[in-house]
Amino acid sequence: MKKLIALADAVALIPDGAVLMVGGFMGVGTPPRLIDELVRQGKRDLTLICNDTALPGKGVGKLIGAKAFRRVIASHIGLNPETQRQMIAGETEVELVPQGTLAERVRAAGFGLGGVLTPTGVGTVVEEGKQTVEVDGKVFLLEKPLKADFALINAKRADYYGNLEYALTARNFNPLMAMAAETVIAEAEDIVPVGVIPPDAVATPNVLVDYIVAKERRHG
Amino acid sequence: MKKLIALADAVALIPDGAVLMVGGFMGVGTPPRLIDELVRQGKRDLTLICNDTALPGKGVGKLIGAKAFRRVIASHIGLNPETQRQMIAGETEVELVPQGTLAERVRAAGFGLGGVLTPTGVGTVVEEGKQTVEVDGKVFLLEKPLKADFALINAKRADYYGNLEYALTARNFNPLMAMAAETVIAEAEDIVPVGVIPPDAVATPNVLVDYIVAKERRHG
Amino acid sequence: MDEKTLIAKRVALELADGNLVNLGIGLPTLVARYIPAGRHVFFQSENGIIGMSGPIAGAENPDLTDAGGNPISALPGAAAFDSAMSFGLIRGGHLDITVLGGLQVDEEGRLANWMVPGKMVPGMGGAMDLVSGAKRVIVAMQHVAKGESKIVKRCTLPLTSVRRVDLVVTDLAVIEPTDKGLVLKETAPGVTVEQVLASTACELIVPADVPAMAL
Amino acid sequence: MDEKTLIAKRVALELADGNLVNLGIGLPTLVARYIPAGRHVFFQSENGIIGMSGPIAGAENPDLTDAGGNPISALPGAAAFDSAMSFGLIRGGHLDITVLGGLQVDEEGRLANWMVPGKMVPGMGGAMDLVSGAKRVIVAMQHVAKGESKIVKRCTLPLTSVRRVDLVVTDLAVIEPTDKGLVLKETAPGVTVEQVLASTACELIVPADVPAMAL
Repeated sequence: MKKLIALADAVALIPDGAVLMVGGFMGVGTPPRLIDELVRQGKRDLTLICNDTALPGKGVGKLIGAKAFRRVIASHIGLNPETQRQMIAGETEVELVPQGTLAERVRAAGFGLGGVLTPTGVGTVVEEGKQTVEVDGKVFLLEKPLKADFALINAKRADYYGNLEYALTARNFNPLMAMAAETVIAEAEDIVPVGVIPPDAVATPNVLVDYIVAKERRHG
Repeated sequence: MKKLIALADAVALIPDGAVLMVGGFMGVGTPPRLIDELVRQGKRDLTLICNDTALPGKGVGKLIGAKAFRRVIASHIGLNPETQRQMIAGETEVELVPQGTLAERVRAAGFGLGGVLTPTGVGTVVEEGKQTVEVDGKVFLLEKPLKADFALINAKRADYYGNLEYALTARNFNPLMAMAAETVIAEAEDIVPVGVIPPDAVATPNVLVDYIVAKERRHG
Repeated sequence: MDEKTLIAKRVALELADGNLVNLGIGLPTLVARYIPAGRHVFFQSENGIIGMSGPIAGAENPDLTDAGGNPISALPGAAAFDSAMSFGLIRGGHLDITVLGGLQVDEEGRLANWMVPGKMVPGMGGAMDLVSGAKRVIVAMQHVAKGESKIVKRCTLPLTSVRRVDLVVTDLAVIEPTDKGLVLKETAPGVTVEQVLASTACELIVPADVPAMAL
Repeated sequence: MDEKTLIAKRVALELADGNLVNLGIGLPTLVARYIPAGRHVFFQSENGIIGMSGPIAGAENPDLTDAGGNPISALPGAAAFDSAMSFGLIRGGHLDITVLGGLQVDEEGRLANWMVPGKMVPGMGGAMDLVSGAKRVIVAMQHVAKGESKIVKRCTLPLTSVRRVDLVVTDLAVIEPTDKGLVLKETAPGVTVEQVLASTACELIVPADVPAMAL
């Protein structure tokens, strides 16, 4: 198991045009070094699946500013005027998804379910073009699973196997996305020996994680 | 918030004929005192929703032995010959559900979803009488949500608000069931002051728990 | 007392002991300041916590924020969880009350609060799930904006949900949507029934006795 | 070497470094004993853990058990989770290999292993999810039981899944179900192709070269 990878090498795995899930909620719980390196390597035509587009200069907002995305799937873009500008100018395609539906669609992909039957959005513009399913007289939208080529995950702690532990509201979409992508790259504040994270604190088991971004060497 | 309740009073809330979810897997993670008290109070005609019926004399196996159930919904009854005998004799109605489907059906009820779209069981006897839904050319069974009148939950630790923490494989169905019942009664190995369980270790937030069974007074 | 304080104080009276409550951004967040003494209310932030409280200066934690990304603190007994669980609590009917701002509420009690076509489109965030799933939905908003009533015969803006909201609290009145229509339950201090009717763009059912808000 | 050991040893060779593996009860549990040196395999127990290992005498923990309720231990790096997550790992295609016992496998590679109508009905437990969801399904079973071949033209017992299994390892042979039919890949030491064919109740595709199992 050779999961530790240098930051630049990890990001080099991601080709232009890839579909990315990025954990985080208004930038909180978004892997900061992976984002900066994506900007540095000048990735283009990516699809972003993320709760929101944060603020300009924060979290995935940096990638919005760098015009890295062809398409964005998110529940909220209201605090990033640049996303709205790109959407209105037709530079970036934006699909808005109710937040609870977004979470379940990502989960459905990761958990091998055919879709999500939710009451959210029934009778609203969100219903347009979607199949509805009646269960015991009640109507639900069938929302399809969302998967990605890569998930970029932010953890509080990782061990060398790749077990991940999250902290407080930085958890958000991270454990769901770590189930729903072909390749999972995790960045952690701290990397600890195997066995340090108690089994009950592991929210993402190591078998889901393909790469852990190595810490930078500190000089001086 | 007066959540602490005496064992006998907690069980007295449960009428004959009620639908019960009971956490646990082969008796591990099943609340022992609640089970013993249900037997002592001689409950009848209950419906059980549980992963399995454990072994005779263990976990919900004690209630099987006491003939407390009119109906059992479980994934496995193979290690309790008495359940099988009651089923074959027509004394107890048994619905067998694939284990992953059972987990998702309970979760769907607790999470406000209309059902579960699963590939499990397609083309087998499990499909009989069920709606199928095609999503992007693939067929899934629509499995309906499962809810209960009461959930009997076993936790490692509870605080006085009702926050619950679980341990290792005693977790299993407990956090799912705590979402899916009208009334949630929890039994914990230890009851600790509010604030002792760290926020990230709380798997069942207090707002889901209606009653915590008080500890017995020790004499001598 | 300014209009926002009035609305927040009136909404706060609806929060019962032990309730799980989610407050939307803007005006609804003010509600937390006016919880009646002796009531213990649990506030959820949909980014993944129950038991949030205001930030503690000097003890901000980058991993502990509200849905706007601003620092908060966690009270003893707080619980943190992922986004699926957060919305399971909301959609599954475990959230006792959501308080949300509104752009329009119509005669059927339906809320529009997430977009104005042709203008900036922020996205619905959690609003659609909150309105579809909470046990009680309370709309907290100004009664009139830019000379136009926000209580209308039929929403012209896109709906947030087809679910009927449970209570509308404005700077002029408390209105309860029912299957018979919108019922005027209370007026703001110093506001007459006639003033409310004149500021409302659809019919209101007016009971014989309409008390003033008891704040 | 007895038949069960033979089967377990051969199956063990299929487990690659880093794999997540779920072993069914009975014969499949023996596989864990024969993992080739240098391969680190992660074992899942569907009651909610990855990283299980055998029990440590005197250190049994009532909250740490396998799917049969028997004591186990947790290796460093283990992870515990609830039943929805456990089956999310299985159904979502994150489980590299499941090894299951079998009652019948048919020409289309379909497995029946959960009930015998008219006899005791144990329930399917996790078997249907495991066969539907695992990346690779390996069936480990005796080739013949009570004089009847367990490899048949069409399963007469209720199917566990319509999904074609990936490999069948018996005391006589290794068989790979393909879209053309069942291919005989290997024979057990000392067993001839003819003996395998005579013990099989349906056609097998026999390549020119059928090596003996390299154990």
